[in-house]
This record gives sequence, structure tokens and C-alpha cells, in this order.
Amino acid sequence: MKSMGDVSIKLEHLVKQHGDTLAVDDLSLEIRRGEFFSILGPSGSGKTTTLRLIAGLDQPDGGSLSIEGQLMQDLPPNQRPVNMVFQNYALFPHLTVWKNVSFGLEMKGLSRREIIPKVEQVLDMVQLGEKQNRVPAQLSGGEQQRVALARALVNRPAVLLLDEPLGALDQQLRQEMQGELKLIQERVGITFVFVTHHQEEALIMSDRVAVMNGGRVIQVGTPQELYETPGSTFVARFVGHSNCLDGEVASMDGTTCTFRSDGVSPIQVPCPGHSLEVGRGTFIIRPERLCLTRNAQPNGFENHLPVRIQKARYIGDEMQYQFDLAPNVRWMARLPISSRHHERFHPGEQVFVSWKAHEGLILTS
Amino acid sequence: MKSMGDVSIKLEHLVKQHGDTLAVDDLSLEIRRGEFFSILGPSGSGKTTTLRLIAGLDQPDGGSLSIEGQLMQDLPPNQRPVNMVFQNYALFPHLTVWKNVSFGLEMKGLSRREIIPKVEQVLDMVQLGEKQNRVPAQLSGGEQQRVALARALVNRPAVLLLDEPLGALDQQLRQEMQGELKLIQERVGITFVFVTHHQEEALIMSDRVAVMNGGRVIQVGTPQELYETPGSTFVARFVGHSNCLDGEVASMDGTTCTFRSDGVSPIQVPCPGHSLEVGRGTFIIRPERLCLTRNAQPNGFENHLPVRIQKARYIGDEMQYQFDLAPNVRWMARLPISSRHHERFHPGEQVFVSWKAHEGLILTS
Amino acid sequence: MFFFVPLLVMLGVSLASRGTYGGVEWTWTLTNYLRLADPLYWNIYLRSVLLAGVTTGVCLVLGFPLAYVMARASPRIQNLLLFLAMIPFWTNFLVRTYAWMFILRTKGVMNTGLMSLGLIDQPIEILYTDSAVLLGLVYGYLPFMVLPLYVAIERIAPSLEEAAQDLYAGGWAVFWRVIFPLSKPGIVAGCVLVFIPSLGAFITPHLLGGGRSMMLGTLIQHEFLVIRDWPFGSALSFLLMVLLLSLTVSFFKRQGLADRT
Amino acid sequence: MFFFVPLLVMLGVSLASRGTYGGVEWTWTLTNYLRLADPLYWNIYLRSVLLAGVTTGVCLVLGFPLAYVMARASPRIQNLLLFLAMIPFWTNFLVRTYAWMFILRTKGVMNTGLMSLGLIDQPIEILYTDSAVLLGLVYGYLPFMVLPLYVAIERIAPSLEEAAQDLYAGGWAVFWRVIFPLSKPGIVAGCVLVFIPSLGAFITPHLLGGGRSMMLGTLIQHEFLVIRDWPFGSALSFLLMVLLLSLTVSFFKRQGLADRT
Repeated sequence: MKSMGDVSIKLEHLVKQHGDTLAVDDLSLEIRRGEFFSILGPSGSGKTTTLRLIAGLDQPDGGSLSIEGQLMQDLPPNQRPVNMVFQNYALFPHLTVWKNVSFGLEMKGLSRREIIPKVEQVLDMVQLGEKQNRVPAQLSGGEQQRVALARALVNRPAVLLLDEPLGALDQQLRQEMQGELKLIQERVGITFVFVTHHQEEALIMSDRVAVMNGGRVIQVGTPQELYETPGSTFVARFVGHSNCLDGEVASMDGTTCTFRSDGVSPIQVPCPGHSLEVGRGTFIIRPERLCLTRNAQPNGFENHLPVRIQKARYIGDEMQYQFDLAPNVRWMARLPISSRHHERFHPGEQVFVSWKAHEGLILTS
Repeated sequence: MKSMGDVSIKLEHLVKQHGDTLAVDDLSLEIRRGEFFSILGPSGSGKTTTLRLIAGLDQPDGGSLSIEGQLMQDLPPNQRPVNMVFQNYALFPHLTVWKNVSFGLEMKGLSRREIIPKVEQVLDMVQLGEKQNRVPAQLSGGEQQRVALARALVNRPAVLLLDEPLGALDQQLRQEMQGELKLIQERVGITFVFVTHHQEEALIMSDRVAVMNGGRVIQVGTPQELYETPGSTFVARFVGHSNCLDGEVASMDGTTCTFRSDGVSPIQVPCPGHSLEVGRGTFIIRPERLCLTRNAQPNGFENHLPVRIQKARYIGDEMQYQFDLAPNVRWMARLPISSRHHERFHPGEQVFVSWKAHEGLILTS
Repeated sequence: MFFFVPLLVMLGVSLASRGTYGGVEWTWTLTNYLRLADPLYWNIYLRSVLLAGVTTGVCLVLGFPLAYVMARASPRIQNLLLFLAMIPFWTNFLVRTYAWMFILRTKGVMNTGLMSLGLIDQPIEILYTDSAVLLGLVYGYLPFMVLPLYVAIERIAPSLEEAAQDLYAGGWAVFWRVIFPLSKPGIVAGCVLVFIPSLGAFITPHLLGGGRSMMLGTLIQHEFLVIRDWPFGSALSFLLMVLLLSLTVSFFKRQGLADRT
Repeated sequence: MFFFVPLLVMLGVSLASRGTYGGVEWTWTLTNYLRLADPLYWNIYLRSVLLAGVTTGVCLVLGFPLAYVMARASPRIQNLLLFLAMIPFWTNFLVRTYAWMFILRTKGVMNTGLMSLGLIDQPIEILYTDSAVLLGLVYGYLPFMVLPLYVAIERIAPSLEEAAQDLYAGGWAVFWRVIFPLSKPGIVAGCVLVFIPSLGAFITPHLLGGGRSMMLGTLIQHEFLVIRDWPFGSALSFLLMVLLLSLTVSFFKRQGLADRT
């Protein structure tokens, strides 16, 4: 068990009202010191509001918030040991890169002698030393992003808050910056709280992820926990693609159960002891855990159903096949292309979809 | 061989100057009737300018352009048989959805009796029948996107031009709209010219793709041609991720050659007859074509090199491993996670990377 | 508070009556407002509204293309044009009006120029006519029309014009169906900013109109400075203000929804 | 063209000399400009520049918080406040000035009110002083300060203030380091729009200053309407314009790069 000293940010029963909707609804979270923590959710889920509450830019209507063991309620943003990277960077347009980065240190009252080496070091880290005399308008999107990061990091805050910092970059640059950001976090060892709606980004970068929806935290866990054992269909659908099927758990028999749904052959699902009861539920399986074959023999797979390919889509590194398991139940299978001589299926073709019982999951609501 | 009647748009030696840079530099392209054609390139590559030249919103400084066999040079945009879906939709903010969609038909001088059924039909197709009396500000981003599409499609143009139409949507919605757009294109059978910087989007949706850079077309081909046989390192890197290695083709011997690079064991590469000459070149292989194993035996793979894992990243459906093949030559291997019981490697671990000779590719410059 | 005290005082004065030697006697009465309906003044109202209306119209027609060109120019040119458009504003209003007198009078710059070019034989008598007043007003108030129009047009994304063109609209259709409706807030603001001071102007009509034509502004001035009937003058301007305000507010109320974009 | 003819005529007139009975004799001479240096007028220049400067300063100090509140209010409130700020503009300038006379004079609204409240025993003599002129000018020109400030401040993204706060800046630091430098174009525009007409104003100083204090505007008016020395009046206003223009242009040139954001 982790000791209390490991908690960097603690939110307890936070509530924040915007107009007549609850932007944040009874939210409790613990974020550990030094971890890369992501808050993932669709737009309007309250993730940015949560970040603003931590920064002190919004005031909570209820609950408490402490950073490094200190209650933050009455501290204005300029007295909190956190810094923020804003969604559109919020760089000061009238100041040079250097002046933007040194702003926080000057405000803290550091002398010029103390400021210079700190700014130089952080500009080196984000590789902007040569552009220190430019103003933000003379920089590319990626460079502006780096200035925003440097401006926050130079203060060595206890916690760095990042509000969709990569949202304005295009795909190639975004992937590059993901790697860079992660690298910087590992180097400086500061707690990062990262807000994003991009599930792949959250999984690839984070130590832990909180999935939010409608102002509430739906699930908190490591990327693997969220992906492998989502606690709800919302998480299953939002974190990665999921094939779903509504039906009921019909019979339990040792370690596997039978799941029935209208118009589909019975499905074998794992049955982890007492946690699953007979009743209605949703069966979930990831598209990459399905196999497609022309072979009518189950070949060791517990589930083996005939389907007709509806669509085949090529994305270079994989094929995506869509088929209807039952009327109005469209599933997708993703088959990696690990060789030039990959076997293809074609729309209209009759094939078999098969999977191991333990790859599936039952969610009861 | 396709007959001339199949060509919908023909660009010959188009040139367009912006200030003192060539936005479009001697560009020639043929786009076939009814195909979903994408123009893919980084920002500033001239792809949007090309689209605007086709629409008539920019005038070329040289070259010729014909649509459906008719020269377009002197036709203003309002007389060309094309319609455009603008990057930020460019919906008329003062008009309702219905009035936005009927705008083109009214301008063509159709009577109210002719307009009504056409607008109704296209609004049904994009599922916006119920919101026909709203103004754009009352719609979500995805709905605005659909209005923009409907407003163009209702005119039944010979060619539909789309300028990064999905760029403003967030990831989930974007994937949904990709499918919808492709479906609509298949239904209406109109030629689509689709501009994007998003390579996965281009691959997944298109019949053919032109990759642009610096105002020039670098390569045109089907998604599979671009991915499997990129003609240059630019295309190899821009369309999907590629592992690269500079070196030289050392010896040719039947169907495989040997490729040498400083500090790396000799690599076996395919040698397609006379097309490859001894000399300097770049070896390319896709990350998902690499295998990682703890087994020191080649096991039938022509290439089998010891490497040390530097980073391991989990994205749910796959693991990405980074390792240094040689100093400053960082490669990545992508291993699909097709089962919960997937074998993992850890940073620092000594493993072997192996691949079949025919999965690699040599590009000479 | 500071803003409203003078207005309240004006309202108070308008409910008083004129003292024997000017000044104000605090008899609370509506007589002044009843006097406004006197047919004696109808002619003045009509002339004033007409002249101010024509001034506004001319400013709109001249200002729109100007504002459009400004709004669509490159930022550097935009600043230059904005600066040029403001130049008339930099000179004293009185001096500007005198300059027009020099230009327009019988032996003035215009007539001398045209006659020496042989374009006319007889000098054109334009000073001390309504045309001269119109010219002076348009010159003085054109910037007030151009600026709000510029702001409104600059906000219209050029891609909307391109979209209209792409959807088969010709030049006029693009203007009437897209640019004009979207620049309405600017048009209204510009018209208000020109119409109100035109209606209340007194120096220009006085000097360029030669006192021949009494207008609302000159009437108010006359009541205050010459007749010294301050209550009636106040009533006149108060009514004017209320009318103009209610017209404008009702327009913006009606537009309310459409403008929220 | 249309814009510049009156300016050229004015320049021409300023190079002529006064006819015996007023009017203009076309002797090309710089005498008028030399006369401008006469120490006789220095006092007037100084007083005018001072009063216009103080007016501008007061407008800036009052207008900034007003403009800031407007710019940061919700759109609905913004429109309401904008509308309220424009109200003084809707009444005739002359009438407004008279209203101030009613308020300020010895037995006026202010003194009656304060005395009946027992706050003062003796009426405050403020009418026909520079304070009265200042009050009238500030009231009249405050909207011209507020509007450009509002436009400038509204363009400053609130996230910049939040970023400054996040970077340990307190209220004053946020103002001086972020809001003030970023609203400079609006400050300059507002100051120009208040300073120039204040310097040239003649009705307000005439009525509220009681003719005791000659100012640049009243001097120009005097030259044109009373002495009828048009050439000297023209020279006076031309010099004024050139000085103001060059000051402003040089300021914007210097700011040029920083404003391009």
C-alpha cells in the first residue's frame, strides 16, 4: 500500500456548477507524486473544469482540494504550486520567447542572475535556444507548443497541468510531441496531469488514466486495466473500439458461462466465480481479438460463428472487416498485416469469426 | 487500359505562384470518374491550392485544367460543374439549414417545386431532416459538417471537392464520419477529390491517393501501392511509419541482395532483377513486419539481429517497442496484442528482431 | 449616474416654461411638447429628415465599396486606408466647412477650375443650396459610416463569398444574398452614426445652407442661442432622442436572433 | 480625391492673406505661419494642450475600467453596456452643454441639491471655470475613449490573464504586464479621438468657460467668425493637424512590429 506521502493532488467530493448544469459532480481523485496522470473524456465531460479547479482558475462550489498535503481552497491561482499549459497555449503575444519563459520567474521576484541560467536550460531542453528573441507569431504551431511547455516547466512546479496541449497540432507532429512530452516528464519527474479527448494519446503516455463523463469519474486505472477490464460499456466504447452484444447470461458452469442473444448462436464467456450473476448484460470483445477464417472447423476456439463480410478496409498496417453478427449488430474484426503475403477476405464472402472464450467480457448494468 | 472517357479531371502542368513561392509546381494529374481520390500531404504542400484551382477559386499561372473533357480556364467558379466542402464548412450563418442547402439550386434558377424534393432527399440522406429550420450556430460540429456536405451534394456536381472536411471534428466523430462519407460516395457515385494531411484517413477511404510535397505530386497510387511500394523515403515516412537505414547494396545474388550499413550486420533484401543497382540506398521496413523474440535461432527468418529494448509503449490493441539498431538508428516494432495472454518484453531486455527478406525494400536516391 | 444627470436635467427643463428674459420658470407643463406638433415646424421636420436621410443614403452608397475594399485588402494596406479615411476627422470641423465654402462659392475653386478648363461657361451656383449642405454633411460624416461597415465586413469570412460563388452565385447574388445580410449590424450602426448628427447638425446647414433653410439642428440652436427658449429647445431634442432610440432598439430587437452567430 | 480637396484648399488659404473686409487675397506668403509663433498665442496653446491633455487623461482613467468591465461581460450585458455608453451621443451636443450649465450654475441643480442636503452652506462657483470646461469635455468625449478601448480589450483572450495569474502575477502585475501593453493600440486610438476634438472644441469652452478662457478651438472660431481672418485660422488648424498626425504616425511606426500579432 502506498503511503499518504505519495499523494500529490487529492480531490474530495468536488462540485462545480456552470449555469444549471453540474460541470463537475462529486468528484474524488488521488493523483500520485511523479506520475503521468491523464483525464480522458468526451467534450463537455468536465475534464477541463477539473483542471481549472486544480489550478484555481475556477472556484469549486463544494468539496475540498489539496496539493502536496496543503488545502488549496483560499489560495488564488498565483499562489498555488502548479503551472498550466493552456489549450491554445495562451502565450503573451507582445513578449519574446525568452520573456514569455522568464515571466513566472520574474513574478516570483528572482534576480536576473538567477533567471538567466534557468531559462537557458529549459529553452535548451525544448530546443528553442535559437529562437529566444522571436515573438510567438513568428513561431510554428509546434514551436509555440514548446514555448508554452517551457514557460510552465521553468518554474519547477509540484504539478504541471496540461489542457489538451497537442490538440492544435496535426497528426505527424502530434505523435512526435507525444514522445517528447513523455520523455520530458520522465526527465524532470514532475507530476503531470494531462487532459485529452484522444484515447490513444491517453493510453500511450499515461501511468494512470481517469475516464470522465457527465462531470463524474467513471473509472480510474492503468491503461491496461482500462483496456482489458473496462467497468462499463461507456469505457469499453470510449477507450478503444469494442464489439458489443446485448443479451443474457443463461447458464453458469464452472469457469465458463453461456451468453444468449436473439438470433445469435450461444456464446461461451469467462465466468470469474461469484462476480457474475445470471441476468441481462452486454458482451464485449475487442476487434483485434477476433479471428477470421474460411475453415469451418473451430480449431480450438470456443466460439466459432459463420458471418458474411460486409466491408473490407485497408489501412496499410491492418485490415478492418465489418460483418453483421445479427441484424443491427455490426461487428468489426481487425487483422494485422504482418506480411506482404497476407490473406485477404472480400466483401460478400462467407467466413467464420472465432475467438477464445477468455478474450470476451460480460458487463452487467 | 482505361479509355479517355473515364477521366473526370485532367490537370496538365499546372503552376500557381503565391508571393515568391510556387504553391503548385508543374502538377499533372488524372482523376477518374466516380473514384474517391485523395490528395495527401503535410501543411504547405499545395494540396488545398490544387483543390482551389480545380474549383476556380484560384487562377493558375500556367498549365491547363479540364473537367469532363471541357477546358475550365476561363470559367468562373459559379459556372464550373464542381462543388466544394470547405475546411471550416463556410455555412451561411444567417440562413437556416434548409436555406443553406437550397442555395445552390435557387442560384441555378430552379423553381420551388423542383427544389423541395431534392432538398428533402439530401437532408434525409445526411439525417438532418428534423433540424432543417435551425441556423448553423445551433448545430454541433458534426451536424455542421453534414450540412456542408448536403449543400454541395444537392447540386449533383460532376465532382465533389472536400478540403479537410473532417479536420475540425474530434477523434471519435471523425472515425464515424469517415465511414459515413465513404458510404455516401458509394451511393451517389460522384467523383470525390478529398484533401487531407491525415494518412490513415486517406488510406482507409480512397480508391487512389496522390501524395504531395512542396507543390509537387510525389507519388500516385492505390493505398496498397503507396504503403507496400513507396517510391521515396518521403512517401515511406509520411504514409505510415517506416524504419529506415542508410547504407549500400553490396552484392547481388539471384533474388536477394546484401545491404550493408556501418555497425549493423549485413541485411538480406529482395532484389527484383535489374531494377536495383549496386550503390548507396535506404533500406525501409514497416514496424508491424518485424518480429521480436527471445529465441536466438533465426527460425526461418533471413534477418535476425540482437537488439536491446529501449522503450515499451502500450496502446491497448498493440505494443510498440523501440530499440537502437545502431547508434542513432532508432527503430520501432509494433506487435499486435491478439490475446490477453500476450507475451511482453521489457525495457533493457536483450531480444532478437527478425524479418523475412521480402518484407524489406530498398530505395535508391 | 454621471451619464444620466444631464439627460434628466434636460427632461426637467423641457417640462418648464420660458422666463420673460430667457431662462427657465419651473412650471411643470407639457406645453412644450404640445407646441412640437405645431404645423409651423412640420416643414422643418420634413426637410431635416429628408436631408439627413439623403446624407445617410449617399454615405452608405459611397461608404460600402470603400469599406469592402478596406476589409478585403492586406493588413498593411488596410491600416493605410483606415488612416486615410480618418484624415477629414483630423481638421477642425469649422475649418473644413469653410474650406467647402471656398470651393463652392460663385468664384470659388470649383467654378474657377471648371471654367478655365472650358467645361462650363457660367459659374454653377451651388453654395447656399441644399446640395451644398448635403455635400458638407456627407464629407463630414462619411468616416462614421465607413468604420462600422469596415468592422462588420471584415468579420465576414471570405470563404462565405467563395462558397456562394461555388454554389453558382454571380457577383450581385453574392452581394445581396451573403455580404449585405451579414453586414446588416454594421449598416445599421453606420446609418445611426450618420443620421443622428446630420439631423442635429447646425454649423454645416448654417454656413453652407446660408441660413435660408432652417433645419432641426439650426432650430434647436436658434431656440437656445437666439430666442433663448431653453425649455422648448430641450423638448425638441428630447423627443428627437426618444424617437431615434426607439427606432434603433426596435430594429436590433427584431434582428436579435439572426445576429447571434 | 474627394477627401483631399478641402485640405488642399485649406492649405492654399493659409498661404494667402486677409482682405480688408475679411475674405482672402491670394498673396502667397508664409506670414500666417510666422504669426503663429507670436508669444501672444503661447498662453493659449499651453492652456489648450493642458486642458485637452487633462481631459484625455481623465477619460482614460475613467474609461479603462468601464471598457474592461464591458469587454469581459457576457455578450448580452456587453450589448446593454455599449448601448448605455452611447447614450450621451444621442442628444444634441449643444443641448447637453446647456444641461451642464443648468447643473453647475450658482443656483443650479448641483448647488441646490447639495445645499438642501446640508452638505454645503455656500454654493460652489464652478461654472465659467476650467473645471466646468473639463467636466463638459470629459462627458462629451468619454464614449470616444471607451469604444476603442473596449474593442482592444475584447481582443485580449481571457486565457492570457489566466496564464499570467498562473505564472504568479498578482492583480497589478496582470494589468501592467499583460492587459496594458496589449491594449496599447486602443489606448492610442482613444487618446487621439479625445485629444483632437478637445483641442478643437469651441462650444464647450465658450459656454461652460464663459469666454474667459480663450482656447485653440475658440481662437480658430474667433478668427473665422468674428475677426474673419480666414488665412490665419487656416494656418492655425493646418499646423495643428500636421503636428497631431506626425505624433500619432511616429507612435504607430514605433509600435508597428509589436502590434502585428
